[in-house]
Amino acid sequence: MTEPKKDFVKLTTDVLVLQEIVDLVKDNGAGAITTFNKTVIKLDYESYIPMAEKVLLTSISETRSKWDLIKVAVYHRLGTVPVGENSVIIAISSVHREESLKAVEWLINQLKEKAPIWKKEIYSDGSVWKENKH
Amino acid sequence: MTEPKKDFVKLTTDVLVLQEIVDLVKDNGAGAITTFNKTVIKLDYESYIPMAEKVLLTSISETRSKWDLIKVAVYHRLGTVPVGENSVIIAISSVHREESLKAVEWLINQLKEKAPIWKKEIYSDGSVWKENKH
Amino acid sequence: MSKEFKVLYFASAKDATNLSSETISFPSSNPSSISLQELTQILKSRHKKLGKILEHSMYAINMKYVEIDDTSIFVKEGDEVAVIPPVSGG
Amino acid sequence: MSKEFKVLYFASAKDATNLSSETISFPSSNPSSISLQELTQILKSRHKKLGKILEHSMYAINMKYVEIDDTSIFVKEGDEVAVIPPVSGG
Repeated sequence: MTEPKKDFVKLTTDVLVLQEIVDLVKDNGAGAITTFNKTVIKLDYESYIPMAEKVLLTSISETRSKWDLIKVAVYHRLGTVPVGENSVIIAISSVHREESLKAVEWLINQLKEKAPIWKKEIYSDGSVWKENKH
Repeated sequence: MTEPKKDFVKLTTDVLVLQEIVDLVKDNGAGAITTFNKTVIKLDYESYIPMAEKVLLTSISETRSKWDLIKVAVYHRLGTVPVGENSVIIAISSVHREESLKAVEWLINQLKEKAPIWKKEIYSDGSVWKENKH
Repeated sequence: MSKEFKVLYFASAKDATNLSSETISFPSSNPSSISLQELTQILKSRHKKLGKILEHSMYAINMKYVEIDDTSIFVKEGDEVAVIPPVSGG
Repeated sequence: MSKEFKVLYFASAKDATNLSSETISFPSSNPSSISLQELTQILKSRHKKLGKILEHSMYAINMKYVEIDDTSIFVKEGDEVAVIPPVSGG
């Protein structure tokens, strides 16, 4: 028997659908699911994809060391994201609500601080690379 | 011009669909949406519905006094909720992520403490009304 | 017609009384207003099994919570009183 | 064939170099290993506009972050070095 997959990390140019990502973390034992998603004005994202996957899996592992979680999914969209669409979705399931609530907040902060992902805002007079404030 | 509706409270025997509730709180100005949902083993819920609506609207108003939020939705299912279905969904949108993340956690705790809603667990040897721990 | 108030029962209080609600007339001694202590006595005398539940419940009067031993609160004609056992939503 | 390492450029570093990546040979003075200080000098001499960006960037060597002024770290043959400007995911 193989262990069911519990951590899901994806960097993709596909549209991110909240329900699909919630479905990844659903579990018979999971009473609580917390999600966070960000929608954007038109933005361009790029990433050092293999390193971002590694960094995010490490961040998930650190998150799991702090709270008792069942399943964790982190999806980040890349390329041009049209107005109103999701740039990032995090979904975490846990037995107790406090854990997924705290863990989602911590993990989105980890992602913003550590994952090698960059966004470029597109203005009529040119583009500018953004920097996350710590 | 009428002000667009910003607070959504519903106590219903209908199935709760996460995406529909997220759609309620979507907004052009909302960069961040946090949701919390709870799935159950088979449970029966009942409520003093008009008072629960009033208590939840008051809790939303208190939540808004603590954080700068755009839209807030609190849906609670009543009657028999089958295994794996959602009993409660909260979705909050905000400009900045910290606000919806903190507000969802606070509001689910307010709901559990104050809303006149009761759940009954159904065992083979009888039923028992539950009590939320504070 | 005598003056009345309404009482709603939920969860374990509903099970104990076998009622969702009932309308109760004010006693002749206090024909238009009773304290919460009197209310508790009236409810206990009507429903044997309710006493134990009331020890851990609150009242809501017209959808506003009041502590069951609050001596400053009175039930008046037309009020809607609810027996609120410990809540367990979510 | 001389020994080489690979450099990846992202975001503002990509714009400044007009490159996503390039392969660089070790200098004859240090044919198999260079310090990060030497790396920075090499990159600056190849790309005029990169100097300012490197002031606020980190390196990642084989997908592991290192501070750009860490004197204990050396780039070796076959390493993949990335220039990581301040990140802005989310």
